[in-house]
Amino acid sequence: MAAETLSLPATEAAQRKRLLIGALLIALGLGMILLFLPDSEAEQTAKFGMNLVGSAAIKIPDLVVPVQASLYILSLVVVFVGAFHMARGVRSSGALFGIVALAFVGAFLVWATKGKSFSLIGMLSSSLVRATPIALAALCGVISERAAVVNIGIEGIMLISAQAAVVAATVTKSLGLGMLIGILMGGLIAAIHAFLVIRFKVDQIVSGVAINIFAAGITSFISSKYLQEQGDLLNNSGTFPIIQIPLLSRIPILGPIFFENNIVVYLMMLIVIVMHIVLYYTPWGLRTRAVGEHPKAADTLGVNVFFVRYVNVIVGGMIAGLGGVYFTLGSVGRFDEIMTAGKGFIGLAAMISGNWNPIGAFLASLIFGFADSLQVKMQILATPIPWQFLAMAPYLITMVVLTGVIGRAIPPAADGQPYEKQ
Amino acid sequence: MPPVLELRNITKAFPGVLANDHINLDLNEGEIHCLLGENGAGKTTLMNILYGLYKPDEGEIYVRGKKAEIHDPNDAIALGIGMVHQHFMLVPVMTVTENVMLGVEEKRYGLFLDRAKVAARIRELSQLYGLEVDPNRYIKDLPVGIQQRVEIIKVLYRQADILILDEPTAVLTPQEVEGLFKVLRSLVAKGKSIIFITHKLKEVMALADRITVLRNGRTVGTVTPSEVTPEKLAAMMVGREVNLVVSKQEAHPTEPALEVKDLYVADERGNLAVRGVSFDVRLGEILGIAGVQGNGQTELVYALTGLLPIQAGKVRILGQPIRSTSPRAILERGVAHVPEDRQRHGLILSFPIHDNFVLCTYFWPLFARGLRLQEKAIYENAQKLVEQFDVRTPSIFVPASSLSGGNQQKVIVAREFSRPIRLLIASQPTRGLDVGSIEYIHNRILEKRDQGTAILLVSSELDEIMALSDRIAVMYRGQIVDIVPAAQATKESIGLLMAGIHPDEAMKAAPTRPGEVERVF
Amino acid sequence: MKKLFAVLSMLVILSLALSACAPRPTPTPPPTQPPAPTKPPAPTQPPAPTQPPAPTEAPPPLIGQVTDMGGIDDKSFNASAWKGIQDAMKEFAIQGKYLESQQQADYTKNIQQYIDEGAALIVTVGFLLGVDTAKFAIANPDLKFAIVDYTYPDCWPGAEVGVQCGADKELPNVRGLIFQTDQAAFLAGYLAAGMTKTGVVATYGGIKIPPVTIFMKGFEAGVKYYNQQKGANVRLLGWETARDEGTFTGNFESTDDGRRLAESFMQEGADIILPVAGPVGLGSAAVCKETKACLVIGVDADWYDTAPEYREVLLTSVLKKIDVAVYSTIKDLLEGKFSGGTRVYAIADGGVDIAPYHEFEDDVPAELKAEIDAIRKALIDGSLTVDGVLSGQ
Amino acid sequence: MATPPNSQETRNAASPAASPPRPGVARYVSGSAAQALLVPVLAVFVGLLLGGVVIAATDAGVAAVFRAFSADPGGVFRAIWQAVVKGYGALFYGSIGSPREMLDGYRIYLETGDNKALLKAIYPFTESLTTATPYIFAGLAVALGFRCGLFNIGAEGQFFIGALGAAFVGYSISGLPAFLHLPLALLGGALAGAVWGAVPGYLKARFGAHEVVNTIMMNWIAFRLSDWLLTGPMQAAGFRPVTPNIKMTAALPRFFEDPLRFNWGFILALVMAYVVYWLLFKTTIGFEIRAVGANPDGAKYAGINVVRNFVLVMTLSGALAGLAGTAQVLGVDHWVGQGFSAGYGFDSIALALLGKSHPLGVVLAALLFGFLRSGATRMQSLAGIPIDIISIIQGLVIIFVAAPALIRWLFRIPVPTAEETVLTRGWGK
Repeated sequence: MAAETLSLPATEAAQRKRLLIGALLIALGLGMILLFLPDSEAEQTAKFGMNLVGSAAIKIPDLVVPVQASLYILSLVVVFVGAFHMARGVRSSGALFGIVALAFVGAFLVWATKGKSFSLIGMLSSSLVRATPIALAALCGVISERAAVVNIGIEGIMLISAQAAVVAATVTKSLGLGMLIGILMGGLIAAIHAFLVIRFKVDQIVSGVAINIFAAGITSFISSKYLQEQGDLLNNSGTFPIIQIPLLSRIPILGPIFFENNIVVYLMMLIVIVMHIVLYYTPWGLRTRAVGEHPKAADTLGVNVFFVRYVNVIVGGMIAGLGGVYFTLGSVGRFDEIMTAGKGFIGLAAMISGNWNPIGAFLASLIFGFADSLQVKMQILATPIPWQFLAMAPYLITMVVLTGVIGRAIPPAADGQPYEKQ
Repeated sequence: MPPVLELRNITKAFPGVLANDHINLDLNEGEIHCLLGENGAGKTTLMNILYGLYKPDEGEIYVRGKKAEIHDPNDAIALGIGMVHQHFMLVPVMTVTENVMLGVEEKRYGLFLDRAKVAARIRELSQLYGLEVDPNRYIKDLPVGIQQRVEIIKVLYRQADILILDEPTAVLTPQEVEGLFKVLRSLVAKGKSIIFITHKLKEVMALADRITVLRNGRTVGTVTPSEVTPEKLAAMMVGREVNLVVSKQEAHPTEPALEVKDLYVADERGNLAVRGVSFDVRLGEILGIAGVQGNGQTELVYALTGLLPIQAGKVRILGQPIRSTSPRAILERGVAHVPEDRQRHGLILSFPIHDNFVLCTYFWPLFARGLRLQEKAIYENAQKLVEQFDVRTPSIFVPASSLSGGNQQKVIVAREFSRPIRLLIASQPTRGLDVGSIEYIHNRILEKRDQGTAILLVSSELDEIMALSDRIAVMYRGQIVDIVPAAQATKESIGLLMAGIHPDEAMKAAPTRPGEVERVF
Repeated sequence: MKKLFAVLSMLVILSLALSACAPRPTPTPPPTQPPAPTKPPAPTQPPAPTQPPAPTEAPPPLIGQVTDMGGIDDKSFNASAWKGIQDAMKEFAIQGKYLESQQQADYTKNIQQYIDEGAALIVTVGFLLGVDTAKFAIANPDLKFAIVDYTYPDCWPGAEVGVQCGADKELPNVRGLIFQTDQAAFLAGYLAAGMTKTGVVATYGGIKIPPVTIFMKGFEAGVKYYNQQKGANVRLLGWETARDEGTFTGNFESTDDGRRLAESFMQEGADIILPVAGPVGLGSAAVCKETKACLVIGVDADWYDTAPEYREVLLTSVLKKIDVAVYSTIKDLLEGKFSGGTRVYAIADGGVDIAPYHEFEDDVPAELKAEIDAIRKALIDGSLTVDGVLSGQ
Repeated sequence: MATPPNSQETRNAASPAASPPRPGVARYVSGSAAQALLVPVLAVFVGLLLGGVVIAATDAGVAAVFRAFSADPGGVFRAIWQAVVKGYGALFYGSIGSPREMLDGYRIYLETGDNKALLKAIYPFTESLTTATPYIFAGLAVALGFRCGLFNIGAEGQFFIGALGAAFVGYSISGLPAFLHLPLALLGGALAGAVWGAVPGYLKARFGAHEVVNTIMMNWIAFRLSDWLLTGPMQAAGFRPVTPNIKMTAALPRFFEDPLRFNWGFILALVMAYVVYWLLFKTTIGFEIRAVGANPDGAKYAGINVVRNFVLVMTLSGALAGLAGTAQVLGVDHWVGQGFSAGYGFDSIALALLGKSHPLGVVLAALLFGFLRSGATRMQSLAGIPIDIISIIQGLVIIFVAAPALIRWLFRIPVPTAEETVLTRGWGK
């Protein structure tokens, strides 16, 4: 019985692939030198700001690196990783990709910053904030799709919630109440979606698309009919203040990134953790996952499939509602037409990239947020790349990550299918 | 003492079908009551009603003498009724523990899952009833036999004392069946009562205290094993006298049509499922591949038909090698494939029947001129095959999904057999069919063999393998344990091989009954 | 059916209750102000099909605005132009309307709608409507048009080059309203450079189109001129005319982008920001208001009036008085003084300027105010030009 | 014959009766023709009804009278009625026109040979058809994807890129006769869209990357790329971020003089709808596409190259969406500016769903959208109702069309004999 340890057949193709990837990485490393090095001068440095204006964190010195030396080092890291992969093979494709991406982005930053300076911590903290609405949208997707209900109407839910929240907050003069209304509004729209797809078995994608179209219409309608004329009375709520968490916000680097944000950002991080715990460590999560994978099995064990789906979709809607709240109360304190600007769809992409898993979805959103704030910094730094191409970066990076690292994402087995109880 | 369970006048109609027609059934404490009937006789419907999955149109249920209202599985569970479903109700991506606790979760701090406690309880149950299983394994990694144990543990965990087992032996080796029977007897001895649903006469005779036979949704009668013979039971079940033997001619094999040498195949998840298999099938013979489901047969067939890539080894079909050959190219060499999962592979359920008849041949000059489909030719072809293969359908334009399982299978058989073929790969060709359809398909397969087609028959129904094959190969964990001439095989010896044991001496000593082997029910 | 009616009547009552509760829309935004005066609505009674132009009798002249895709509430030129019409409505007996374009193909359709309704003047907003406006103007020589941010010549398919367009051919019935916003932005740039505490100021745009970048260009010139004059070294982030590149949000919708971009600029040390991106800029104002660490300069209208919630962080606004231009066009029309051709609104005639300092009146040093007044004069008499400053070094 | 009552067979088993062999289109429309039409028509009706509720609720006149509800309840309903009639009257007049005017115009044309009045009368109608043209193409694009189990959310980007491709061919080549230049421009647009669709298709086939995510990303990339092209390589002389105008040899000819923009694009769209129908239901290619869409495993078993079909269909889908943009440029606008695509892509998803992914259904749905959108202009102008109401009505109609069960529940229509077509399959596999 030699079969148990057998691994011969698979290696042939894998070996070829490994050599190819290794060679590509070496080429990339050398290419980085050719790409970034030429127009730099020997003495040039790049300065990365490590402190944030107005932050409570203990000040630390800014990071000043010599351009040429660091470019050589980072390129060599990529070459070395490539060579190592060729010779031995790196087990985790994520680690491989991570190191190479880090080195490449680092080199790119050094190149773009040569002779100038920019705030690295600012970029990182802005990554988290920019990731927030995306992550909330993705989390809404995760929780409802784990119970096998696809919700493509997240964009619309966020839009409606954003408007409801700001109007409520302005009228009641209470941000907290506004947030509550926004969240409840998200839950309400999601409940309609759930009702349509569960009770009337409307195609889930159709219902979502309809919600998006409807939401764009109704919010613009209300906006142009009422909010324009009476912006002061209806559309001027102010925003949540930044909350500095005592002690933690004093930690350099980490403090300004994680512990000096407004309540929406904290809630988002909290939801990631809570959702992870709920999904994998509580009875409700067990039932949710069972309903998403094999609803019939759950049903035969007395789990009320419909109830689980309703609750999850509605909770998801409330999370998306919070995402909507981010846009108004959490950011600018007013509503403007189609202000969500496609973040809901990007959230869906993050959910898929994150493999229908709260932490994965959060990380995918972070990657997107990072790419987004990176491109903004690059625009400000006046790199010789047209801004349109910089602005493409988040989308391109998502595609590359999805293709190269994630590949085939596997949705919950029953995702998108209505359940027939008989 | 009243029976623990009594069903009175249960009636349930589905659109177009009266699935249960005033059925009565009672179950005494400590009894194994077998519910016997063909597929579609209404057994599963009845049990689903009992378990609260379907709502009956009429009738009452009494549990321990009291009238019970069972609206959903929770009610059934509360009444101590547990069910092991024919299609396992297990979530593949979860562990044994998670599957067992689903719905009745143990909690720690009132909030979090207490996996350890449940796992300990599972171990206890394993010990008590001899159902060995590792609580921390994922279901998807477990063989089906073990999965069934998990199903039984699930029921016992909920402290059910009325157990319903729906066709539980389909996925087991003869030895495992024996083991299961032992477990069931020990359960009964400990005071549980069991309803055992099956269509296999021999199991009924071996296990039952009483037998109730269903046919076309009606109760035919309730008997005890001592009162009846298998022949009589078969007649009750089918509604006519049934010939329990297959008669077949001596095979005249000629040159090899399929040669497999040292084949390795990985399944869809990348695990090696077939590990170094070698055999050949010659024109004019049937090579049966026996084995418990999930031992690599599926992947073997997929590799031979181009649905899965070959990792290593050589396969030659009619003398030509295949390597990364497409399903289309293999098909065009004269290979027909009756797939294991007819709804997933064999048919496009939403397509009308006429399109399903040309699923593999729609591009033939007969059916398509250039790009244009020749609808007339397609309709004519369908009309011809419907008549020739006796497919019961209102028209050739209804979607395949509207046919019964037997007729769906006939559509596949008709399509595959109507082409000029040299090699037939038939996987579970009669699974879930009624006796009439089984008879029909068996005869067709033998007819093909006699016309000189090479046939690779894969079945987990050992009786079917023994009835049809000229030689029998037994697969276990991705390897072929042995290939024996059918004439020398016995159920016991094959059963041992299916469990991976190679009883050389037992094998050779087996008695033979050439030409006549008992059929399966 | 009963169920349906039950559901529907409930909905009707519910929505009525809602509409009754909603604060009363003071001037109903879409302009049919008195519910009655327009013709009876029944579809069988369309407006008289004969003689499209020149409504001589009863109804007041119709002034119709066609927006571009930003919609009427874009906090930018569409809104400004609409304000001009509204102002005119207060003064004169006219009827004002707007039609929103949601797609490029809507331009023609909307203009045609006004022609059908017999409009006296059609105001098209944005250079994207240039071709369509010209085509209709040629086809309807009796009709009057005004187009914002655009001036002829420009050719379109089927036009006779050199006759209908091209060369210096102007259309007699189209008035092109263009604005030398760079002059006003020049002042804002100088002011910002004088007011910055960090030595860094910033600007960004929505999309890189000329009506946007012209602000950024002028702003850059102002900063540069300040540096020249004072030997200072105020840095400008977000635009470089020399490279013709700058920082853009890529849209005119995402106010959140405006906020984040402002934060990014602040991280790089900027404390005064000129956002040229419609409502997106309000996001920047929001963050300034919240952190009190930066000031914004409004664009188009005086944000002191249009976005009063941000008064405390509004240094000034770069005014592009589209409303005034539209208003005076209407006035000319009513007084029979309408003429075609290009009308350039520059700092000289007050068509562009910077707004008063309002809440910062006391914070801006008198010396700086005087310098700005001097620059304004120099711009008016032409001794100082934006291009001159930019290419000067 | 008994049917095993568990497994999904029962769901489909319904009753195998009825459904006589109806050749041609009817066979692919679920249920009888009348039934197939009944639900959508009622759905549109209910959608408009609820839209009327919104109109009434936001109407100033109604709100004014409502304050005096107790005094004069009749007045409220009169006001509601007036508001709704005014709005929908304008919508009707704006999208179809006045039949009386048409008759008058025709009479004048017959009597005097002057077609001015007639053209004016049919203007709203032709304008609706013109508006529907890109919707037909884009709806077909998404529908074709659905038929293969692919969800192409990227029609928006493909539309834009297709328009740019067509415009490029249209303005950069001169001196060609129309019979060469026009096809070439059409091809250019289709090709550009095809490339934009093929990329996600290839990534899905080769790497299993999800087409939904990638088409969304490709949309954004298309917007940025077009920004760059319109302010750089493809910018017309002058400062505006638009392409040069196409040469008239590349334009789709119009049927009437200005301002009627009705052009051959509409005919082309209908032809394309037939071609898609033919391709899907009458050819081996369509057989494969539908097989892959209905059951990829079954298709693979039957020897159909699933992966190749993914690429093929995404390419064709992209080409159709590209043609939508192309028809708009070559037939209507003649130039491309920023923000050209403006929502066609998302509307097209709705169209494909409304049309049950059948070309005929898509054409009907596109006409509906065309009429709604086109009539909205007049509604906006005459009734003072913001154009966004159309989006609201669209959303409502989609929900009701997609929820036949809801409509049946409301109107107590019996369940049809045949099973509803499954449109999408979640995220697919």
